[in-house]
Amino acid sequence: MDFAFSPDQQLLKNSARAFLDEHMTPAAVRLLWDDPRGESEATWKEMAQLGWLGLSLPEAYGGSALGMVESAILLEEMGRAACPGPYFPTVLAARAIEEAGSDAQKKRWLSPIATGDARATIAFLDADLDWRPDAIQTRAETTAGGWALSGRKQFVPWAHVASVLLVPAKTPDGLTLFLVDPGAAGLTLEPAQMMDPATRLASVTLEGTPVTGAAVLGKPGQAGPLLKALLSRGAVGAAAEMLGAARRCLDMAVGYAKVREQFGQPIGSFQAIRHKCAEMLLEVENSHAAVYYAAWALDAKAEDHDLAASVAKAYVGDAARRVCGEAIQVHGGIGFTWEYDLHLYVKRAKALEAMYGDADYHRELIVRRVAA
Amino acid sequence: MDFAFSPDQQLLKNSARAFLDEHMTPAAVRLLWDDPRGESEATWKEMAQLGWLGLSLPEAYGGSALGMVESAILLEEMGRAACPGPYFPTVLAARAIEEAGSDAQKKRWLSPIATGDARATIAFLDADLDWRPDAIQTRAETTAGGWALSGRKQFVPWAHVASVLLVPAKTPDGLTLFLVDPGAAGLTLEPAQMMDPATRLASVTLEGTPVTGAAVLGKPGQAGPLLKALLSRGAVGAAAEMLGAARRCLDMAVGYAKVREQFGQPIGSFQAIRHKCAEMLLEVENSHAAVYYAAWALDAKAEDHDLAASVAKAYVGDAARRVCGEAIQVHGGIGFTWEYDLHLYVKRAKALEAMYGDADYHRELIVRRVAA
Amino acid sequence: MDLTYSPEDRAFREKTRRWLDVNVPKDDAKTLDERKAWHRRLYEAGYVGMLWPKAYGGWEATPMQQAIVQDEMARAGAPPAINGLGIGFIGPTIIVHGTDWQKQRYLKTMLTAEEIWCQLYSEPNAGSDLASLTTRADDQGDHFRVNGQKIWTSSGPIADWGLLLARTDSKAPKHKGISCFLLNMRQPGVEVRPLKQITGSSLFSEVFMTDARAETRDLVGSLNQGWAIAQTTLGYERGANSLGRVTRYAIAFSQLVRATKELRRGGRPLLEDPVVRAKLGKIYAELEVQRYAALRVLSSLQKGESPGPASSITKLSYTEFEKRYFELALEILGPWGQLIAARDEFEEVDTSSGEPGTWATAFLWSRAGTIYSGSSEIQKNIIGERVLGLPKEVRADRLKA
Amino acid sequence: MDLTYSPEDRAFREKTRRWLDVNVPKDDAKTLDERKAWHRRLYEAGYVGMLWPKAYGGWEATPMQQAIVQDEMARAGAPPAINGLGIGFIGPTIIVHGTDWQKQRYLKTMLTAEEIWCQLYSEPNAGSDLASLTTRADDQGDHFRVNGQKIWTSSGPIADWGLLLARTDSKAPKHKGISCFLLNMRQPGVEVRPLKQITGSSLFSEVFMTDARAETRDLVGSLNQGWAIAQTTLGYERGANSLGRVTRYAIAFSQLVRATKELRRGGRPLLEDPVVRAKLGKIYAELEVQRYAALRVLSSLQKGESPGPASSITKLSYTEFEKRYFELALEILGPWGQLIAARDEFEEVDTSSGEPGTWATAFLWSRAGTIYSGSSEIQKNIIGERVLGLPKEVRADRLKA
Repeated sequence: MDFAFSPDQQLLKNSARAFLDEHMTPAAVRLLWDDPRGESEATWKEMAQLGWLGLSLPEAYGGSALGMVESAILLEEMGRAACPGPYFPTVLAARAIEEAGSDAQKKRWLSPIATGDARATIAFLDADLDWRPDAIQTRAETTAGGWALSGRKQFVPWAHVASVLLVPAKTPDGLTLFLVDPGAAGLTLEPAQMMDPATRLASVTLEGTPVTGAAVLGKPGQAGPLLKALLSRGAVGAAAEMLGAARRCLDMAVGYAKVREQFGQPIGSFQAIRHKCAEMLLEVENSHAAVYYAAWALDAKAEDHDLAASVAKAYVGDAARRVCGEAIQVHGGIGFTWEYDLHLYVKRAKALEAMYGDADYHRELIVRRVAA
Repeated sequence: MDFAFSPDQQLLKNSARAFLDEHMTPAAVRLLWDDPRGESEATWKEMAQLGWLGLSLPEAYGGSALGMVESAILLEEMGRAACPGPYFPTVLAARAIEEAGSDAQKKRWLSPIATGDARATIAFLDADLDWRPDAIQTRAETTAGGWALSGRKQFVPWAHVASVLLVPAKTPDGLTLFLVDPGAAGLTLEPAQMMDPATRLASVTLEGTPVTGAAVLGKPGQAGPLLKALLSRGAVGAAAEMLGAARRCLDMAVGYAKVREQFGQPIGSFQAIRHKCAEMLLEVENSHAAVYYAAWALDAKAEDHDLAASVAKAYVGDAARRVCGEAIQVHGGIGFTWEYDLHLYVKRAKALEAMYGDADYHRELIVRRVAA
Repeated sequence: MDLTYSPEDRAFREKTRRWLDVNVPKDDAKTLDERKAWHRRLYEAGYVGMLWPKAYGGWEATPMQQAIVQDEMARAGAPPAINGLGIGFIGPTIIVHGTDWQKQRYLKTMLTAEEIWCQLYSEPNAGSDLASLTTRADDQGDHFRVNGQKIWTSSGPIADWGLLLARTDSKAPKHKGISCFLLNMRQPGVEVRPLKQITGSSLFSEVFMTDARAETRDLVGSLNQGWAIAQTTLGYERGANSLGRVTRYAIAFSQLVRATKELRRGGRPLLEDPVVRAKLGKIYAELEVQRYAALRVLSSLQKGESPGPASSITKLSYTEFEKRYFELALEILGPWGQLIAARDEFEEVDTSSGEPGTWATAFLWSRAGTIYSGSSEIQKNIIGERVLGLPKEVRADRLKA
Repeated sequence: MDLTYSPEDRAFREKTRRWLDVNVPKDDAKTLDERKAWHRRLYEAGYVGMLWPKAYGGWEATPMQQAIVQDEMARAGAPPAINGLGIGFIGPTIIVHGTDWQKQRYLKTMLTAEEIWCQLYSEPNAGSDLASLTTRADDQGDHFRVNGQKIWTSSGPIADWGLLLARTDSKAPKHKGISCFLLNMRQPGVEVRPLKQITGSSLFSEVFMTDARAETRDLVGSLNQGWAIAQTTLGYERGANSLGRVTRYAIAFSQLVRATKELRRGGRPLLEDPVVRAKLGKIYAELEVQRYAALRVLSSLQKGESPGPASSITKLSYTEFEKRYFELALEILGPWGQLIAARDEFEEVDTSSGEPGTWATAFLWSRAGTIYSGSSEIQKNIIGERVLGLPKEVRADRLKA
């Protein structure tokens, strides 16, 4: 048993930190906040070259076939940088294609994703606030040429830059996943402007949007279990990003508490501040344990992997909220200014709290598993 | 508008404080903890002489016809003393008799209660953990001589010393309240041993217990609204007692923090302790506002009196829990010893948290009222 | 105790409500001129300067009447008076500590918002430790030369005058070398730069003073007595806005309930989800307790009692509540609560400062309350020391002094 | 990272489980003799002194194996070994700092529980500030004369020996005049009085020493070096019980779930109430995180790394969790959770110390964890200073020193 990163994992972490420290400075993030597209094509291509986009894809498609632990390492660093962009939605969608796709579908999408030539996203949320795949109301009806999709998807991450949307819809066979061209007829994107400008979400309205029979990913009616598995993975990824953002907030708070003086002494020498920082560290360290246990459990197909994913999302969501909030308090007024960088990370963590099921959603999943 | 006590109310408070300081010292409370009966007959009689037992009863029955504010003042002081005894169950039951009873029933019970010759209690809780009158499953069936009661009541306060039990039961007409002699046939009391030895509760099993037709309090089928009103009153009374217990814990913590020295300075000069004490004071002061607003609202029959009762119980339950818990922490080891008196008040408050509906129960009532 | 409003107060409330019904501008007052005009209408109706002595143009109303006005204005969604800090805090300071000349010169135009006032207290390195401020005012005979930087100044860009704390004796112990001035903001030596907050708007400014001029006649109180002036006036008119604040919370709560009826999960409105209901119940219970506590403070103010350091409890209480409130609201609303620009299908909500916004801005703004006007940590220190009588902290600056 | 248990550890767990199946006493070991006999069986099976060097009678097992034993013992409901403080803490102190004579004399009988050990550290006026202790040990040539009072001593009434901290130089700065002794508890000058806790039981004692005798040969380390010894050995074997502790929490959780199936509200089991489910989910998520964190610490111990001051995070984490846990449990169970004596229809639960009790005792006991072995406040100080590197507090005793 070894909870520490392997040398390779540590190397990945270090190189991610170095890359993001250089390319995703707070100033760079702010530029993307103001950018209509919200992401940097150059950075995206560099990420592809670093192997990040193919990190967990099979080697046949230009990937490195690494696991969720490695993904979590990258995502933690991205959270730490509040890095905007469709990285996680894309790799999560790629996972779906890899799991369920035909050879043709894999060839069509996985290689371009690995090379940075395609972006993808999954439209999970359909009913207002219900992450359960069972709650999906979007319908697909058979047509002469294939299917016609109708419904409204909410808060779809980075749909506006996606080359392909993965849309689950109800069919007579049950829940089915479709690969949908964002430019298809009857499909409208409406961007939502969120508190975290690094979080680009859109609603996707489908009004009889036509897709061919080849657009079905996996077998019709079989999307439910796949979506659940993707949600677990999404939960762990979001937890990893929140962990990174929270640790950044903690680091900034501690750094500030060491140098900021009031009443003739550094504020970190006052118990009110030092004890707050100690509690924040506790939550961050526990969050680390939660994220990487869950990531490992997914890779190892451990019996408790879905449980661990829910534990990570529920715990880290609450923890990151407290850590980021207290970081503002430790900073005082300066932490409330737009100019100071703290809010980049605070807002990033807050946005992720609500994604891939919030803490309440995952607590209910936990109870279903352990108190049946 | 005046939120302060009137001179008479302040006098009542002072005299209650003085009486309890003298007669209900921690040592006296401990004696009652160890007493099988759990209350002092002498103190009971003195309370009667002080007019406490008839405080809110009509003058015709030897009472003073004062309101819930005055009751709350007494109950706060009793909570502050962790005073054991059937005071509140008795006056609550008396209220029921006053509200719904016939002249004969009032004569039979109210005067003896005011003089300290009778004790009474209400058996609210029936289904395991459900305070809603609708949940009551105990049944009353008509017999030749009147009614036969069957069911099991849980956690009935001070049933073992009561001269009369008020038992709600379902009849064909609906929920009906019965005056039951604790010595009646088919009635078994089983005392429950609670964490707070000042809290004496028992389960009451009724197996075809016979009562006469004259035992019905009010009209058959009309007990529901009365029980709801009594629960509101019970909630405010319990909140007042918790407030008293919490303030005692706060006072002890602050007193200790002033004199206990560690690292060469009083621990109250460390922010960890002083800030805790400040938070405790905040919760106690807000609890004061909640208790007396609700008590006043009951007296004034204000539109929001039930709402205010639920607000008081929900808020003060949470607040007292935090205040009492933190008082232990401020004291450190000494606060964890049996010999030190702090746990008298901690346990008293904890016991009341669960009575007359807990915070969750009252929060649900609040939402029913404000988000219909 | 008796929490019934008096017949006079009920009548006053009715009258105020009717006045607001008729007078509240249909479109939000947006330009400075519109806001000044609205302020002036409020003043003329007797709703500004309510506690000021009549001799200085005030109305000598009661704290309860003042609270009723704030409450009714919140209910009516009326824009606030424009010169809040001036009326609530700086004017009273001048009334208590100012010279006759200062009273003549400044009070009337402040009441009518002909001149807008700001407060020049905090500095980048003097926040919680305000007494360590370093802005200097050097005596030049007929005036003082002011150099330094202030921060967290409300109404900076529109202010004509500022109440300034500056160091006039750099050798004295830190609390004893500070003086209080009235500073003309419309002079070349004063530069105001808006400070953007994490909400995206700029309610505060930084103020840079470079050889700015404070006239000797604008010294408030005696030289080097500024700290005492700042201390005694803190807390003046606290409680005035307590009812209005709770009403704004309650309005937001209604909007929250409405949202939980519209948003659905598991095939039913959120409002039917017991976990959501538990959260709503928790918010509402706390909200009501804020109201009861506000009434308690008001009833004490009515009797002429001064809340003193206990006002720290009030401030700590509502600001910490507000944080929990909007955290829970965002928890309930999920991503809908994080929309920062309106969407047709989802209602907006004002921040507790009254600024129009969304749940997200209200949430972000809720983080400010526990920092400004003395952080929660400072309030707890005050409560510990001055209300509970706990021994003083061992602190570096006290050892040096 | 790889969180799979190694084949060796899995086999070891299997073997341990089988051994416990066969050997755990059917009736709880109640008398001291029964408890000593059980301890001895555990020792002989290799389950006591697991990390001790073989040279001193130990087993040189791995931290993981030790944790597995604790975990399996918790699962099996096995009574703990009796000499916990001796084996876990005092023995290792003697191994590191003791003389050869001390090792010969004390270690073997400690392992076999022929002699029971306690710790004599805290005093009524030296709790968090342990270094201010005033128990004196005066050098009498061949022995030291000990006078003073200790408190919070576990196993006091059954202890044969105690590890004592006493002041041997009253003129030196407070950390520098303390020495460490092995004190015979079975002598006329030592009186042990059980100290009843708010749970109603007495796990701790007060110890009064009146002209008690500590032999010179029983001085551990050098004279006046006791503080350093106490500091370096704190944290030794931390983490050993981490898995066992989580397992005990998990067993209590199963009992809680069972109770929510039996108790009913609104015509259905509590377990079907979404608000109850939200609380259960919160508890279980935190409980699992405690497990993950325990594995993390263990995997680091396996590699021979010392957790150092980070063990303060572990202690703070599980003790604060335990408080939240039992508060929520009592919230869920209502008055049923406050029964202090068993009722037929309602199951009992052990406290986290393993003592049999009810939910009420487990709740009360949960308040102890954030106080003993360095309160949460002390742990936060340590984390702030030694893990985060925050500047030292300004503190009265540091100013004097």
